[in-house]
Amino acid sequence: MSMVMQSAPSAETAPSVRQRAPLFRLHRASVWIWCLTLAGISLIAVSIPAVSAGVSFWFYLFQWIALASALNLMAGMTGYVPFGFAAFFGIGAYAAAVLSQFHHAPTWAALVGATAAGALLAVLFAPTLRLRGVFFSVVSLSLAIVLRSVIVLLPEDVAGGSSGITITGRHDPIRLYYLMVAVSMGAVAIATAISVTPHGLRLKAIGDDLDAAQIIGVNAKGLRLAMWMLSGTIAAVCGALEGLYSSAIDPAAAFNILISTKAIIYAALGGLGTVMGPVVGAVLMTITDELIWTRFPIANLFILGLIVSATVLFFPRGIVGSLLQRHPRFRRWFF
Amino acid sequence: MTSLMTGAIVNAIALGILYGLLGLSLTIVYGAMRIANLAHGEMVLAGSYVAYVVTTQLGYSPLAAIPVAFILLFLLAFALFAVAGRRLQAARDPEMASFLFFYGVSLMVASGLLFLFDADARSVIFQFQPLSYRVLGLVIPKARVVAVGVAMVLVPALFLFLYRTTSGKALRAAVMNRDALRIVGVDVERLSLVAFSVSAGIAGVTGVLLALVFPAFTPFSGLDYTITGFVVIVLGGLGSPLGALLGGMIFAFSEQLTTLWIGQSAGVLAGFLILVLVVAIRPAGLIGQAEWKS
Amino acid sequence: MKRRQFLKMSRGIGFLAVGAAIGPFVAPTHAQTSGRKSIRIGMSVASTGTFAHDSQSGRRAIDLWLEQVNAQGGLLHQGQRYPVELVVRDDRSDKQLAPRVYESLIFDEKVDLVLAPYGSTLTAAAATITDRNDIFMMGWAVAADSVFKQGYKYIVNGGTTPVSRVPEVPVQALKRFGGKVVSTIAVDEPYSDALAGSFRATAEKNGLAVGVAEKYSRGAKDFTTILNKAAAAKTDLLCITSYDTDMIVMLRQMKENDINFPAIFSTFSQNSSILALGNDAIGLWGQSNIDPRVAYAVNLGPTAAQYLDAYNTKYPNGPQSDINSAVAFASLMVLGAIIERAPSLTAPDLKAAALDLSGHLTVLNGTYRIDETGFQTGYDILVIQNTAKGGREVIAPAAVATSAPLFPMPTWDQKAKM
Amino acid sequence: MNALAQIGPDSTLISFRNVYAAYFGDIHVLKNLTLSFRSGEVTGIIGPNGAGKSTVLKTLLGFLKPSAGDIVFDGRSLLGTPSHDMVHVGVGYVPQNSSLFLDLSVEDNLILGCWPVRRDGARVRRAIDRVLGDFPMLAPFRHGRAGELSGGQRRFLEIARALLIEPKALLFDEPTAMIAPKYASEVYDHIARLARQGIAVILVDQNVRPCIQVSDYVYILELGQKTMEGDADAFRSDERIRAEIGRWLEVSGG
Repeated sequence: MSMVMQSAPSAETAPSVRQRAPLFRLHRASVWIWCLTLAGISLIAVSIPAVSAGVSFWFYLFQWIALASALNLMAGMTGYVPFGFAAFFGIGAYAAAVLSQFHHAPTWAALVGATAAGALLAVLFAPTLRLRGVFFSVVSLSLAIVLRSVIVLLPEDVAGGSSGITITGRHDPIRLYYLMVAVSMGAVAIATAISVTPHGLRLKAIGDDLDAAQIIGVNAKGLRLAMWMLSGTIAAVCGALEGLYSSAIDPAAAFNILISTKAIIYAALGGLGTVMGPVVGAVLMTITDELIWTRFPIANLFILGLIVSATVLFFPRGIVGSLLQRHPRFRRWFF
Repeated sequence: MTSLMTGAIVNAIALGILYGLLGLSLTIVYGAMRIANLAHGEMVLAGSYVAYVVTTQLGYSPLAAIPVAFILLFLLAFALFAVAGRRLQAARDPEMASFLFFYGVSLMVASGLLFLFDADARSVIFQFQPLSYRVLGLVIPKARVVAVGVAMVLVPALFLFLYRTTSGKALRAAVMNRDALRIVGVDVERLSLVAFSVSAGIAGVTGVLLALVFPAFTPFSGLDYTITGFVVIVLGGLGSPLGALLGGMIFAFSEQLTTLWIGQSAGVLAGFLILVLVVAIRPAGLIGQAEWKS
Repeated sequence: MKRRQFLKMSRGIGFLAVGAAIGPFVAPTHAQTSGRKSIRIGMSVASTGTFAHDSQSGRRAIDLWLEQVNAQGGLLHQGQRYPVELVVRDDRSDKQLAPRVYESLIFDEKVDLVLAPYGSTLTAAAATITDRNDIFMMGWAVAADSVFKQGYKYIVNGGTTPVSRVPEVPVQALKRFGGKVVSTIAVDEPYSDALAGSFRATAEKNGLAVGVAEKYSRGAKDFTTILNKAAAAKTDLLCITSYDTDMIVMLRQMKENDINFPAIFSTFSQNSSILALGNDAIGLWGQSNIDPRVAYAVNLGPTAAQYLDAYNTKYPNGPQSDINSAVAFASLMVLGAIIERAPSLTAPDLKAAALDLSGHLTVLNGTYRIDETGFQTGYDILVIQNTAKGGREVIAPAAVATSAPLFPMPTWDQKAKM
Repeated sequence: MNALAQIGPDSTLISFRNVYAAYFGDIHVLKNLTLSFRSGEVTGIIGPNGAGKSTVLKTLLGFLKPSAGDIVFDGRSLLGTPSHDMVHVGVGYVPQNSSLFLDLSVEDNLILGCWPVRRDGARVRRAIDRVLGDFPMLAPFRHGRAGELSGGQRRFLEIARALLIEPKALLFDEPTAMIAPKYASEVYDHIARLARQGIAVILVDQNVRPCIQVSDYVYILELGQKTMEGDADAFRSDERIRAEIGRWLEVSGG
């Protein structure tokens, strides 16, 4: 492929002299440390409502961890970047809102419905996985826009039309917050599990070179589909929780393209294809966002844009990814 | 209904050319450099604001805004690319890196426009004399005739450049085999820099033309243009200039005819559905290259 | 071994650092500050996004109110004057950000009560937080009826005429002028679609026909075809309920294609961006809650004329006061009265005071009247028509009209000669 | 092995002087390599897989920067010359993988081959007519897409393109690896002919026998180091060398 690149020789340039980069095996200890860290985060998260009266910051922090991790399952592990990720978030929010508002379902039933809706949508959109690169991204975005338009065009008593749905039944916000923590930790745990098992390597093979992956016998299609389903379903549950939490759903907000772009950016800034990257990215960016927005209300968008662009230029693989690239010995510890 | 129909078709042709132009500048950059310019819409929008300043604030003809927009956007893009281009292209995944980078740029441009022009709608007040032409019972606005006229000069000029000049051929060749360009002695970095700047200049001109036809905009209108641009080029086939033009036409026709028969909401829906259908049947777009298929 | 310890240690330090960074967000539970020095009111304004322009219009009137109140020493509460502090944050028109903004206002800034953000969507999102934390919220641009049907206890609409009550005046006026067909063009967003639907319902209720009911998605740019369809349906009153940006494009496309309607109604007809169109804006019907020539029997605060004078003095270089400025100012007048009447600034006391005052306050907008849910039932709108040379006339309700309407409004050819 | 005859320095066009080169800064692929290439000769570079043969070409072309040593071309150091200027300097390159623009016409591919002199329209036309005369099999396809050519024809088009602006040196990387055997001998004939025209030809090849056949001088590389060199005649006759070649042919499975 890249016969004349300077810095990154492909295998054919010097196959055996350049020892194949040793596959850094994770230290078992590092997995343990990571799991303990996650447990610690969960513990802190669970105690937040006791010490802080406001949980919104935390709710959205964990929502972004979940969304960035879910997106990473697809984009980071297999190289598919779904611009239309918001479709899953939106369908989840709508499923929960419709069930809760029009059919008076309790919280758990609304969430189960949203999960099912997300999985169903993932199956429906699965044929787009034939596409690659920008084709996949743009078609997936188009599907999100189509889905949004369909929901708007449905009669108001089915899905609320343009006005959206205001959920009047009260869902306990603290319980929704705990659920969001659980979903985000679940998403990270799934990513961890995939990464430390051989599946992770296979997925990375798809991301690096699809054809080669197929030649060495990776069931690319099956794995990709599985990631797609997982990724979409997690996003749908996030949408459902957010919908119930904010209790106001409308098409513009539920299918906002910002949900896709932010998830992509958070994951990519942290490091696509790493487990810790999306968590680091989501946490750092949510905090940065919060700080900028409080301190520089006028210039906040500009500063945010600057941070995003500068990070891409100076940490092209994201924070965790670039760290691992520059100091490969950390591969045993960070992943 | 027939006069409505003819009107819609005339409309679709005008819009199709403008959409095509929107895609054309995007596809050159994407095809040749694998750079997904997410700030494309903001660059177009900046062109619209140039039209606003030149006409509404300074009182000149919008035609005067065309060279101003071109030069301004060219210079801005030149500076931007000189700073970031090499790093972006050296990235492991230039598509992803450029997508993120230009997302940041789009935020910066939008907030810059916000700072300069406030959040409320600005409109190009300039009016042509006469306002419109009547042809066979059909009213055709002069602003559209002018916009389409300029586009009709610009598009063939671009095609002549891409298909007849050596530099244009090199740009198209970059879509096919970027590495081989270096072997024949092309300074790819310089070519990219010039191509990106020219593309931004054309985006600026497109913005002026769009401002003639859609005379109101806010600093947040950019994303709509970006999405339209990407849909058009994916429909036509990435990296294919002819495809961008064809994609623009198809998108405009589907939008207009559906609006006529069903309604405007369905009109947008139809455009996106056609995109999904076309890509389902021909994964590389209408005039795309096979290498894009999975 | 050493490296492992080092790594563990550095990771620990990392966590400490993160903890320090996010520490401020773990706000302690809010407690009423004893020894009150001021009344702190929180609100959010959008710097960017869909609502940026409108929320900033409101903000200007709010600043004017603040200046006036503090010039006289503040508000009289519990027998003492307290200066009013306004704590403003940015919600970027983002529904997800709004709850966080209000949480931060309540817990970090320890505000006593809040003003709603702009628009029904953001207000509903913010109200879930304020209501849950027993904070009183004054809504000033919350037109959607639905917000008041979800059982919030402490939100009151003090300024806006609700969507369901906007169309009555213009539709009845149309009927009186002899029009028969009403058409709507809406963007598929809550306020716009709800208002369009309400127009159609009101038209039918008044025995008028509905021509076309067009709805488009955000980002649509070419309206020629739907405008032609509306014209083909012999529309007498075209109601454009979407953004002013889109309306400018529609007007230009009507003009260029010589499409004429006897009347066009839009909430935005008197926005500076529309008025900047000059003669092209002549004849448009717009919605306002105030007019210097319409003097209600005001028993609280300035009359519309006095308000406009004060506004123009504070902002001599514009932008002009628009409908959002007027409703914001009106709701602040009402809020001031509520604060002065309430025995404390707790939400139940403020809500009770708000209900007590219902029907007794007439401000520049008209008479303030709410029901138990805080839903506004007062404040009829005025239909304002733009006339030549930047003039405006009130054409409905008939009782307060300042002029007979231009009906049908001038065609594009006629306007060009005006 | 240095006992083999040296040819006078006057005809040396390119020389590697103690060149070291590495990928990623620490994976050395060329170690203290000293080579010289003469005008009018085919110099073959052979060696087992991963010996650094292609890397020699890439370093020469500037795609890879040597960490030490110098590369001299016609008395002038090539270090620091960007790779896209190599054509201008007089170094042509025919890489292993296709370097054609398959959706452009044969003629357009040739036009791009004249990039350094593109402003001189007459010269471009003359050059294209000249190489089409030299490669008559391409002439009928002049206006067809390059992608419609067969594998062998594509290779000739690449060679033709490299000859457009009359290089002093021409680098081949596995010129027959991807093409049908019936074209292979034709390609080698061409390579020999190029050397007779005075060009310094460098031939990196996996196919040891034809490479030695066509070469005038041969280097053998192993793990980035020169292990043998000498006149091709010696390689053709010397038992010891043939045994050595046989050894690494076995090792690399070739």
